[in-house]
Amino acid sequence: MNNTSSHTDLILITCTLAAVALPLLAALVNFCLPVKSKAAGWVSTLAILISCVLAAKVFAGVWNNPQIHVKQVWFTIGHTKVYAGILLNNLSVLMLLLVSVIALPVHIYSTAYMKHDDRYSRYFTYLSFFCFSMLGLVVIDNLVLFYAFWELVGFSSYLLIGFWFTRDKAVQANKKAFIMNRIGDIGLLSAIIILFVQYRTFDIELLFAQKGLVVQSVVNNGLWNGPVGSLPAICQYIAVAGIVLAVAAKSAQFPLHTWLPDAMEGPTSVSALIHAATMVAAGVFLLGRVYPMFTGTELSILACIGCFTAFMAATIALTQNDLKRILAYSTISQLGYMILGMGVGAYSSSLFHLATHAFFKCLLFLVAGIVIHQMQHIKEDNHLDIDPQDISLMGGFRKKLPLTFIAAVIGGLALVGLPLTSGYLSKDGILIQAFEWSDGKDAWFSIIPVMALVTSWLTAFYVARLIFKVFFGDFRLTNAYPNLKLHVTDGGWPYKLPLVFLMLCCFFPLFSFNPIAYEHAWLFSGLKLPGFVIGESSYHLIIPVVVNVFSLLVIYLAYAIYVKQIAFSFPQTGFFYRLSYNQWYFDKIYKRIFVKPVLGLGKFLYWFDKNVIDGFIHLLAAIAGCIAGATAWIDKYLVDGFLHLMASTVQSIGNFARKFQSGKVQYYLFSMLAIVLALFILKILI
Amino acid sequence: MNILTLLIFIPVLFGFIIMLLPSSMRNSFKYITLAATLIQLGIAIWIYLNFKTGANYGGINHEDQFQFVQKIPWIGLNLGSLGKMQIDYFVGIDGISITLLVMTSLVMVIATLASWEIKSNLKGFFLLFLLLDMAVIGVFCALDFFLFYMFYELMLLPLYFLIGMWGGARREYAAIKFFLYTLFGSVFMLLVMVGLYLSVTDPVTGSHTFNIVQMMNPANYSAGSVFSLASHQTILGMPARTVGFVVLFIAFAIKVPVVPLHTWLPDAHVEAPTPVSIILAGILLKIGGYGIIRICIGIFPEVATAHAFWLGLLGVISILYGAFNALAQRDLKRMIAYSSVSHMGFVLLGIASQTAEGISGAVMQMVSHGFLSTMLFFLVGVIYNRVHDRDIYHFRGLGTLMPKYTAFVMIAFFASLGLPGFSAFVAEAFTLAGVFKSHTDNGLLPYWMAICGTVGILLGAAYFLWTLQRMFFGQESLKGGSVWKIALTDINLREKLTLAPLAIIALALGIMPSLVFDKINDSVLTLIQFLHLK
Amino acid sequence: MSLVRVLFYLMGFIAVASALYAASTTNLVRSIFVFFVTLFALAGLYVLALADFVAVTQVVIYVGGILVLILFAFMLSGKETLDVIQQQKGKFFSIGKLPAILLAVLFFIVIINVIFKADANNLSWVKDSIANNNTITPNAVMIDNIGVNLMTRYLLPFEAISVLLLMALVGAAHLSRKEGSE
Amino acid sequence: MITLNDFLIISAALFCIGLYMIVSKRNAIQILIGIELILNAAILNLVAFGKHDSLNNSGQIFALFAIVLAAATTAVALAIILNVYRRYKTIDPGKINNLRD
Repeated sequence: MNNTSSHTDLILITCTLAAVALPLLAALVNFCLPVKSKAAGWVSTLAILISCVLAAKVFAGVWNNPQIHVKQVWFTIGHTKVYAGILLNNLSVLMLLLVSVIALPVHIYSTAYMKHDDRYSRYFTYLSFFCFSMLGLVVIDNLVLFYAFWELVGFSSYLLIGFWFTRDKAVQANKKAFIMNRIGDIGLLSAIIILFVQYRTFDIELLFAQKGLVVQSVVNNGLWNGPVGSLPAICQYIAVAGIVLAVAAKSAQFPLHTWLPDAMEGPTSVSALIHAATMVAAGVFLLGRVYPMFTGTELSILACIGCFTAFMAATIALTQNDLKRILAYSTISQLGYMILGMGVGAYSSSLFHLATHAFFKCLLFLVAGIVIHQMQHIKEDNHLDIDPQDISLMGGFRKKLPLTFIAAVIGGLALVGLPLTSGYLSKDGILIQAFEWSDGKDAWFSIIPVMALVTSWLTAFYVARLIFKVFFGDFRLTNAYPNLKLHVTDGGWPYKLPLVFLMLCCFFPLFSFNPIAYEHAWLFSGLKLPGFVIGESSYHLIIPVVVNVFSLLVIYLAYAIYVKQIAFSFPQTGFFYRLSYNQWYFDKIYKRIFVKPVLGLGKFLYWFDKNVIDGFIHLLAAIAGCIAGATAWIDKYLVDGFLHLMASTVQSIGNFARKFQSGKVQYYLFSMLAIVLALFILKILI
Repeated sequence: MNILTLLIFIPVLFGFIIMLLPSSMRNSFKYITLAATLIQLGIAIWIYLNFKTGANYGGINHEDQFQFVQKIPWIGLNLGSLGKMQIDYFVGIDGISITLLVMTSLVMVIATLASWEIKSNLKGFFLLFLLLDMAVIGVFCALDFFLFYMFYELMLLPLYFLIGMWGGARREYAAIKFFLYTLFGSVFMLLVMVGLYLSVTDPVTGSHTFNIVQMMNPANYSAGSVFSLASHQTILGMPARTVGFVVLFIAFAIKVPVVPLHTWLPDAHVEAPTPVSIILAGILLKIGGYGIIRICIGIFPEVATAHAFWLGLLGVISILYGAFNALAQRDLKRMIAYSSVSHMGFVLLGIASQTAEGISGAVMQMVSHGFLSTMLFFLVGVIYNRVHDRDIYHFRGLGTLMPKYTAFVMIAFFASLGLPGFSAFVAEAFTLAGVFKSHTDNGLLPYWMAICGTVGILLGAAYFLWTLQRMFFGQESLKGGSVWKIALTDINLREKLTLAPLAIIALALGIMPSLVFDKINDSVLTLIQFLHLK
Repeated sequence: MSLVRVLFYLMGFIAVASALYAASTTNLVRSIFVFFVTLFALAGLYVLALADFVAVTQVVIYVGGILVLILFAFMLSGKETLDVIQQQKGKFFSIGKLPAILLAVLFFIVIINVIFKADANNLSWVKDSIANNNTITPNAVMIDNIGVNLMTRYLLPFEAISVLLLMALVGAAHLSRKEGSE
Repeated sequence: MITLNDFLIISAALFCIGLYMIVSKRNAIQILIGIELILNAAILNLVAFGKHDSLNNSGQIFALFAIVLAAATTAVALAIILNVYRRYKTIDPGKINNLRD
């Protein structure tokens, strides 16, 4: 405990810890339950409910109050002490509340949605584990643990995307998601390491506070001088790039966005919670945490990335036929807005949009879940071979699913950003501030806000297209199969309750009493950076009008095309259509540029290993073998040969002498005499 | 009775019991071995709990700071004019050894449990196994170079036979390759050892000594001797101390293994029976890392500092090269073997950085990899036992067939690829932090090495996830059809009991890294101080 | 040429010729009996060398003792021996005997060579004895002298020989007894 | 006058004949005869030289000794031959080759 922690602080801290730990506890309990146990759903839901309440209490205690920061030594490595602690400020308590509040309806919804699954309790294990990771992520106070939760979030997302692991597409998707996230993780890890080396601490507050270490350091003469030490300036750029990479991976920004549409292979409730509302927003949250790292050019780059992603994803969403894919690209697009907001300095608007987006996107996904569920029923009841997510087969659900329809409309309007909805408040804020930002800059910086503007109209179009195709007109499947048995309903209260709750959260009163001006939203003002001044330009009036008028026009256009069937249709063979329909070919390009070369490199290196390194060893062995052979030959025929010669000489002498050793006395005598005689003769002759 | 001596020789004691028992009681051998390893584990834990920490227990180059020391003269020959030959039985531990010691004892228990599958020639197997056990523990405890070398060589022999007799189809090839590789290293090590012996004199007795701790003190080198710091002797035109360092480094690098001296590893792993694979990956590789820290760096610190860049480069190459190779494998065991190469690259990289974070991370990585590779190889053994096939392409959808097994595989894989919460994450992250820090702290390694290391982490995710997807997920489809389906039963109680402690330890070390860091910290700091005194 | 000289040549011829015959024949019995002749001829040569006592002893011991002993042994060794011996065939000059003949001839040449080189007649002590009149004359009776010398000057060898004889006697008796008769 | 050389030549001839017999004969008894011949050749020499020693009669006396010894030798040798015959059923020394390596 570093500072004077009063009694209330202690309570808040305990509440926070409990809020974070309860889902983990639920996950552990569920892990021990039988696979099909229906109790699991209630365990998890109860846990998240309590978390939610505790989070609300913490929120109430901390919001707009001084931040609370406690930490304790986790372990010591060398002279460095690594701490673990909790940092509660406006941003973290907002996220804490947001995550638990979004998670609660999703949990309730899931109890019904996953009812018939074989691995019911596993689902809730994973879901609770995700909630734990996400809640931990938002309250943690140091970068090491932040990274840990950051990856745990990705891990639980991996588990949930691949929840139906017998589907090949699902496991491909979760692998892709994890690896792409890993790329971002590496960036984050590099950034953390660089920050650690530069400042010798992992503490987020010390690093990124108003007068934190990061703010105090300056780039000078190619050196990045901080209060503790200095590194080459390139390190700062690497750190920033690493964070951008991490954000791009987690929040599905260009160029690492391609995992998110694939991640839709997971259960829809998961998509609602993780891939629309919370986890993908973690990237934006990270940006919020480390915002002081970014200055000038870096922010512009961020804005470019966000803007481009928003635009690209919106264009792709125009032509997709998969219900969830449209929503996924819409999510990418909206996340692009948030990044754009961060880039243009609309820090609080960006986080505001994060919060509002969480509600309406979650709502839309839950709607999609219901629709898909019904389509699935139709498919199973009638033994059809169809894709239950294909919107070109749907239609006319307005009558059959009235509550769902209303929810979809409200969610859609919020997404488009029409007045009275929460989306209007946050999105227009970003747009207005983007225009303000580009004002003082070069002319072509204004491309960014203009593109953002265009994107918002595109958004209006695809949302309208989605709603019109799904809920208006006739049920198109009956055209192909006239004798369908249909039992389509909104479902029981576990479906309806979350929808209603989220619907209510999509309206302005939750965030602001003034439905028109975003500046007055309490959430916006609570997150304002110090020294932030709200501009007083004419944009505040022009932008909302332009955006909304055109949006309405676009919606009408969609209505004309899809409901009235006015003979106007896109050229489906055009370049732009194909580009959009094929999602700008990113997957193919990545596969060709990255995946194949990496695998190829792997194969090559294995070949290298087997043939060159091992080959070298074998060559050495062969050379040694040859030398050995040669020496063996020499040994056998020369050295040994010589020895054998000696030996055989001795042997033949021996054999010769042996003849005298015949055992015959006379022979011995003869030999003796012969020698004596020889001596005599010798004596005489000499 | 010194507790370390007891720890070292307990396996031999039980080995004698097995030796004396008739072969008809062969079913009891595994229980005897298990008892031996369990007792050993108990002692190791006792030592761990009684291990004192603090600045006065740093060890490394302070002989009086080692703990549980036993030093008795062993071989003392008066060689007349050549002086007195002094070889001590000198064992003791400091922070670097203690964690590895506990890890080794535990891995040995696991390896024993994995030996249940061994069916032939049990007596020989368990005798060799216990001999090996003694040798590896001895290596971690020995502080006399001669004793160290003896244990080091003693390890080789049982391993050779264990691979060569109980191994797979190409076991002779693998065993010979392993044997030659390691022998190649140790033969040269012997030369350096003798050179060091002739250079170093014990200040107390005045005779030459093999004492490793005294070899670290430059004052103990007699003037004009081969490895004397002051005399700048040369061997073949190169500074003698550099040659000595390189030779010792090669000997240990083969064990680690460092690319390009690694090719024995995949072959040895693939052919070895599961318990031997576990020991190989879990313990043997650590001896390489331990040797580099204790002996290479300890005795030749200034050379290590001067050539840190090359050490780091080799580490980086190992990380990336191993990872890419793992990506191209279709044999599960071979894939894991290459992943070991990659993971052990972090150890070398961390050591090369010569920062507290780097070396702590390296030791942590050794401990963590000890547990994780044990787990991985055990898991491979499970599936291999059931169907005698390990080809990744021959399996599909095991998740439905063997859910518990898949759960453990996922734990092991994710822990290995550095998921936070598991030990490997802390190890790798801090190794990289140390590497990055080294440029500012001591200027040894450039920044890009840390970045390359992170790419290794990414590739680790790629090959593990790919395997997971290919083998365990998707629709069930096996090469062996229904025969395999019957054979592939989920893991039994013994296997669960084996795997669960490993998983729990990996988790515990990830959540409470202080279990390791607290014990090693003083030694690491002493080592850093020692390195930078030069 | 004096009669003595004739006798000497005669005796010498008989001795050598009979010895040659004994050597060449394969018939053992003939060999033994021809050996008699050699011994007698030698005895004659001894007489011509003015050693009549030795000649007598030669006849008594050799002819009377040794030869009888040989014959005894020959006969005692049973009929089989005889058969075996009788069957032995061989020519005087067979290729198998060539080395032995060569050896003997060479030895003979060597000895003759030595004899002529030594020139025994001109040895210093022989000359001295001729000069001192120490040479035995044909008329002198040496038996007394021999007897006195045996009992005085050569007493020790004499006794030694007697003991040796006894030992040989006992030894021969021991050796020739039938085994298992104890 | 008969010179010493005459005796010596005869004795040499006898010696050589004895030698020949010892080496070449396939019968132990004939070998014995050869030995006797050699002995006699020696005795002849003794006697011949003894002529020049009337005082001590050393030559003659040693000739006597030699004769006696020859008798003893013969006796023992014959006993051995008998034994050999009993054991090996042959007196051909060529066939008694137990000493062979």
